[in-house]
Amino acid sequence: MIYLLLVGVPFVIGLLALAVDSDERRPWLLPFGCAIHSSIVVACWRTLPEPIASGWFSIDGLGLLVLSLASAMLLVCSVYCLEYLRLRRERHNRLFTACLSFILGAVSLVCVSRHMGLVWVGMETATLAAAPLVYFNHNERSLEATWKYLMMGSLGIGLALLGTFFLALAALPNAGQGDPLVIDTLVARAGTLSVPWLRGAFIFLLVGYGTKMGLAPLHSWKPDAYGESPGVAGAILAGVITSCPFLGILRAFQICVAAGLSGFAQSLLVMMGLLSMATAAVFIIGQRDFKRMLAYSSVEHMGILVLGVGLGPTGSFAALLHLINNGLTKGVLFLTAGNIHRAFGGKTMDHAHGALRRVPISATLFLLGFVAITGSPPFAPFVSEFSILRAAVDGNRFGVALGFVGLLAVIFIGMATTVLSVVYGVPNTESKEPVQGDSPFMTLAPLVFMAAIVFLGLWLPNWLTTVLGDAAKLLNGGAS
Amino acid sequence: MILLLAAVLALGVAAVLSASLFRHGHAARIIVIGGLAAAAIAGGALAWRVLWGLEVLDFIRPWLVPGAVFHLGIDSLSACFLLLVLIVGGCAGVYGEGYIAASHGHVPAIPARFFFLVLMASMALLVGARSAILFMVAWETMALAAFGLVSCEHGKPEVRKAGFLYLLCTHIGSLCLLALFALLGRNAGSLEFSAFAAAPALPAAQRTAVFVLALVGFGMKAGFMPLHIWLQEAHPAAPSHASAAMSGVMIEMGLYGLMRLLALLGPVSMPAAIFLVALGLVTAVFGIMFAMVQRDFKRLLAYSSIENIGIILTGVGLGCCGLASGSPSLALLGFSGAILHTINHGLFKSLLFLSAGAIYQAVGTRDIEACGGLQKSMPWTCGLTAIGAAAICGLPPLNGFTGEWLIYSWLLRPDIGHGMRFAALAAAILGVVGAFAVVAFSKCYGLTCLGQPRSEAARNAKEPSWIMLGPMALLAALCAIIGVFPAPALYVAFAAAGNVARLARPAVSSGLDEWSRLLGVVGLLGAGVCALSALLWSLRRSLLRRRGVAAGPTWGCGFTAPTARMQYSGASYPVPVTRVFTALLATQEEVHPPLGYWPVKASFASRTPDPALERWLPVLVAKCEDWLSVPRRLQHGRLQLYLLYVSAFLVVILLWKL
Amino acid sequence: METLRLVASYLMMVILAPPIMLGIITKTKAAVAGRKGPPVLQPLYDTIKLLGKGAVYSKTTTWMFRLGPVVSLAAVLAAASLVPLVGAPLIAFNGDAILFAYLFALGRFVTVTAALDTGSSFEGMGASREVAFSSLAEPALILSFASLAYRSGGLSLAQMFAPHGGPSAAASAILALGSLFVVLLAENSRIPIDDPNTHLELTMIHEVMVLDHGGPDLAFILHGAGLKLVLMTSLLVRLILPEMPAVGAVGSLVLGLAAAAVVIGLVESSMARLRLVRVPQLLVAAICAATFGLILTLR
Amino acid sequence: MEQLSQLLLAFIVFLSLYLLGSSSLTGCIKIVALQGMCLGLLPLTIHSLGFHPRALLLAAGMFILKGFVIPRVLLYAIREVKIRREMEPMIGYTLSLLFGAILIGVSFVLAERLPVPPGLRTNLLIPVSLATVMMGMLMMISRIKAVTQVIGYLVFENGIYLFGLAISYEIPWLIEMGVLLDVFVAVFVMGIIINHIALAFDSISTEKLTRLSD
Repeated sequence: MIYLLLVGVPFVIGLLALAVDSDERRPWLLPFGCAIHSSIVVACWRTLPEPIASGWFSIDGLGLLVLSLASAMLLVCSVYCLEYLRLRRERHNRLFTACLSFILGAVSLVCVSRHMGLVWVGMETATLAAAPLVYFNHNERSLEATWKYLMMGSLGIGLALLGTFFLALAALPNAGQGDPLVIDTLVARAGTLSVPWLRGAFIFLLVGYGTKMGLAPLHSWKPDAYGESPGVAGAILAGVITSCPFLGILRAFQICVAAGLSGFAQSLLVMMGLLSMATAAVFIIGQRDFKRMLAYSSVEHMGILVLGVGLGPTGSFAALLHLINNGLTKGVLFLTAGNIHRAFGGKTMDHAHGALRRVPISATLFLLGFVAITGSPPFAPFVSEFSILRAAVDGNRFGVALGFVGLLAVIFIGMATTVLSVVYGVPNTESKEPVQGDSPFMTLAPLVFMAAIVFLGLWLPNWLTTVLGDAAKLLNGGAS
Repeated sequence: MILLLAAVLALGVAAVLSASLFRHGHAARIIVIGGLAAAAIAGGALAWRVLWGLEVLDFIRPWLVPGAVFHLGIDSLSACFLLLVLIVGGCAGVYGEGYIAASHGHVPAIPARFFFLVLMASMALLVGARSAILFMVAWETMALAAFGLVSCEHGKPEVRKAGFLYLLCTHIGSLCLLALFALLGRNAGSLEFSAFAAAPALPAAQRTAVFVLALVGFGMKAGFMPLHIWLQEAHPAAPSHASAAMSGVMIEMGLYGLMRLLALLGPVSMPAAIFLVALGLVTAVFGIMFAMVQRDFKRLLAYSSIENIGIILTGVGLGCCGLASGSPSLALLGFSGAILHTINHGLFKSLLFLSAGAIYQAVGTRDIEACGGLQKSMPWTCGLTAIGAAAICGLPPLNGFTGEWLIYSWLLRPDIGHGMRFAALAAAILGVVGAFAVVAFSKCYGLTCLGQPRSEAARNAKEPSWIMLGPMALLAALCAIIGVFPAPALYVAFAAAGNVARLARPAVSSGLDEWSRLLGVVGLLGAGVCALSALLWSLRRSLLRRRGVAAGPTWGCGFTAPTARMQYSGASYPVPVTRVFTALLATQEEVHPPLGYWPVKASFASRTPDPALERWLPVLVAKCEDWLSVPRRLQHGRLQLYLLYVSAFLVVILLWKL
Repeated sequence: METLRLVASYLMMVILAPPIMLGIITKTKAAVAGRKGPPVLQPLYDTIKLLGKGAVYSKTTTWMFRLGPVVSLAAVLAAASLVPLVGAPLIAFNGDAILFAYLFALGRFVTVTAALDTGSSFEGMGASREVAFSSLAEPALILSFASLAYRSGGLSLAQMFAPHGGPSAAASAILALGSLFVVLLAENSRIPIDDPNTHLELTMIHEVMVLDHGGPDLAFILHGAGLKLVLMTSLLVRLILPEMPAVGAVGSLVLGLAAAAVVIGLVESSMARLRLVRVPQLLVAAICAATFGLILTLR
Repeated sequence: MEQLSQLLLAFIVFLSLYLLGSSSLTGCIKIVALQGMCLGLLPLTIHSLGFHPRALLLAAGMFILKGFVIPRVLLYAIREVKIRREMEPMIGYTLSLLFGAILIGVSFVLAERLPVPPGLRTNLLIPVSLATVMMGMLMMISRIKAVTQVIGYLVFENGIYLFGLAISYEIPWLIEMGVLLDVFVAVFVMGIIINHIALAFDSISTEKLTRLSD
């Protein structure tokens, strides 16, 4: 029942949004729906619901984490949307609003379904639902971005499907008893899976979901899509939608570890992680467009996530923590970046100067978000990044640790160049449209995220720690 | 230990209040000064207890962050730095109120107050931190607060540049520290400092790694050559009370980190110790040489901070030499010299920065060439500047001499092992540094405050308000007191040095007795100089009272129409020295000599760029740039290529891993 | 009683020795030049006369200008208390050599700032040269102190500047002596580094800094300069000359000082002043000599 | 039966190669339709169990969808934007054919490493499906027109579906639904996009879509 609610409520809200035809009233559906969804999620935190439908649906630590992150971020972003969509009167927001809540539904499906096929379906729905968000501005650039996003996304989705098939073939030996694609069955009978097929499955799933997640060298759609979509869409893409494919990869990893392929999987993950960080570093240096810069920073942090998972149990714990921290921080960055973009009518260093003078609150939050995402205490990402570093060092992976720290330094230099020149300085006076300063809701939303980051950075609640620990154990072959 | 928390909290609360509720006027001023005072009382009481040997229990609370424990502890080393923070920071903070008020909005009040108090709080927390994560939190908060102070006046491009540079350097340093603590934590199995101390010795390779990481991580903050690049940019950019706190205390936190690490991990090898000494000497010579040739007096002060950091590092290195050669007395002497000089530098450098701020506000420029003759218009400021200048040159009746004297007497100790006689050369280099300091600061003080005004602004400068003069006077008084009565300061320094050298109190106190006796005589002679001067002064007065005293123009050696522009300029003053070291300084000169029988205009301009920042770094950056430009082409914009990446990657992985 | 005698004789030395020594130097120079020359006590008369005079102060100057001569003389006097002028010094402790050097630095600092206070380009020039050359003399001084300290096993002037045996020690002592002699010439602005009685301001170093001083101030300055000369010379003398039991410590020192004065006079009348650009080279040569001496002691 | 399935598979590969070499747009669409029909027939032949009702259902569905519906959509799209028929691959036809051959080799090499799943009549299925997938990707990479890229994507999808056949009986029908949904939605969305591209650029060459770059 609760699963039905989790998945169904957002879809119903989305359909309602399609039905309502007043651009003023429609957006109010979002916070409403998200609030309901979040309350259900809170209920899940209280008591984990039992598996149903012969184990096709159930929630474990991993799913719960991603689900809560998605629900919370969409709740806050929907508040942001209220005001944002009022400012963007010239565009009809029917599709935009509907797709936002479809995304929530799809993500919930990914989180609660334990059947790789269903996971895949949810993923695909999320991908498609995100396309209108990217295309919201309806200009040539956003069209190109959407085109690239869809082509790459479809390719990734296809490859992921192929990977799922491989998984099924790996499970053929124990076909018949139960559904071979239910994760619990796979993990339970991991010993009997045929290894070559499983290796293939992991590779295809990694490449397929990695494309959607934006790991280098599969990331190339990301700067375009993030750069051309509205700030709030960027926040949802970077914070919520990327965490679904990550969950998919984690599932595959879980099965591989159970089947004793942890070495193979971890080496792949570490390699892709460092590769993504390096690629991000190359493109962040000298990046003049601060939204594209954020996109590359997202590539970097996706890399950090898989790197952490590749570093064993402690690393996985840190990576899961970083999943949340990164999502929240990206929320701050993209929302404030959107505000700055609008205040200056441009998203490059040439347009935007001295944001601190024009939109003080947003600019301050943008600066703090930058400091946080680059791993400075007392913000939450520091804790996770430092734990990942420790995991590398404790595991005697000194080369990895060195690369990690070095790349972090390079990326910091690159981001600092852009961010500081955007935030500080004097705004150039001749700006096209009338200057609009900070507006309540659109600064409140990132403020909430920032508060959460600081809180998590100084005080990681016990319940969260336990869930993270369970999830990490789950990943690395422990009993759930 | 509650006292330390109280101090930190007082500062933090004051910061928040001054930024949020009471933004303007007297309320904020009272909040700031009150917070500083409360912190000073609490912290001072705590430091007093610790230094006088009373046991203070650690404050340990669980902290819900992975691998972290909220562990505060304090020993003499911490107490010594805590005192420094509170005294120097307190003076700078009080001064800052006057400075902000007098800047007429050029210095934005809210960030200046907020970040300053946060800086103070984080430094107070830093010296008490006893677990790596708490240390890093305090460290980074300190760095960020300082960044906020540096980029207070971000309207100016040079300020933005300075802030950017500073943020880069400090963050790279912090990353090194993270790696360092990760390494130590791996060895100790916990991020507690006590665990580091108890852990088994690291293997040689990792020891070297730790040494290098610590040197880069802490040296970036302290400004060892060539990691100093941010320093001479950031200090002029920050408001003066901030640069006083940064130069007087914050950069010394880097050295605190080094010494804390020594106290935890024990002695370094002899080559490493000698490397530290060499690095310190190079830094000192480099710093003072470039200080000599500056024409912006805050820049000059910043470079001299590099010099003093070099001297302190030399002392630390000498202490390590003592440890490595198994002679606790030498170790104690070296460390105590370093710490005593740290205290002294904190006092006179902040004094000089404060007076520099006063002069800057009075004249409206930091250019020495535009000042001069200020001693007539602002006698108090200039008098205090004179004291600071004399102290920083290490001249006897003032505190600057005491620390240097300890280091000298380490170096020239006849009974040090035969292997360490290289020390005499180090002593000679220190001598050069001292003499160069005289050049730099006779220039800084003499050309700024004495002679004839070189500009209209300098002619009608005004003395600053008492709220600015008071703290300066206090600092100057401390300089003089430590100079003639060094025993208490020496006691503190030795107690701290005992922590660094991991010696028991009896051993420390035996060394203390010897050296406080000797330094006592030094102070006595300093007092003697003062007494003699007073005697001669009164003699002169009585002599002159009988005869008349006339006033006239300066004797122009037969030239009858001298103007202010004919005085020796900041550029020409150090030339006899710099000519000798042209190769090292690489001063750029632009000369347009007078030509023809009736020369219309002639000009001379000289500028000495920082080698690390303006000669070496650009080359590196350029290299990286064209190295990076190759992979940049990958993001070509063509969808087909992107698809190709995916497919090719897939095929490769399949062929490789399947 | 004993201490009283000591102090009294000290004061005698401090007050009388400088002018007399300067007098001997001028007398020697005059003799070499075949003139009669002023009486030996002439500098003393000058000082007394100057003390009786009034003073003219430039309107540019401030209290720094008046403070300069006073503090510099005070510094030199304090330094005098460390030098064994009457067999034993007033105060001796381990490390007073460094204090000795830095007291001179203090004197230099105040003189230089006083000169800058006049705002005259010439005095600025003198100040600039003074700090420059002294900063090259400093390492020579410290290096030779180091070798003497190592060889005598103590960092106190009284110990360091006592005659010691041993061939290698002697060799190093001689090298240290040489460099110390150059330092002495530089510090006291004698030929060949500076000419105390030149009359062309452009070539002066020390003299040009005190152009504006008059009356008691000038008296202080002259006496301070003379005392500085006496102090350093007496150190050298003690190093060279073994104590002659016949005349006692004071007597031998006085004799040595007189002899040194004659030597200086001969040197000054026999050679001309160096060109300013050559001065640093001479000082660097002194540094090299001191380093070599140090190496000899380390061997 | 076995020969038939072998024959069909070989024919599918041949069709993909032909696509790589062919230049006419409508021709391409027709070939894809043909390939889709073959795919529709395949489930009837490939499995040892013979005519299974679900196999019939699936065959019919695939036959209609891949053979008629989707080609119609595409033809409609190109008629809408009246693009020129002929189209120029970035790498010449011969070279792309060569690459296609290489990819077939690669797919056989890869298939060597994978054990043949039980209950499958022919061991040709896996390599052929991999080869089709890769050739679909090659087509997406090497062609310039948006429509051709869609066609390439269709080939890619056909490959995946082919693979799905190998397990169509062991796991419930959701997978096939997935494939259909996938193909359908992909084509549908891309059709919309193509129209928008046409409106924006009055030609559906992706040459124009290279503004966003670093």
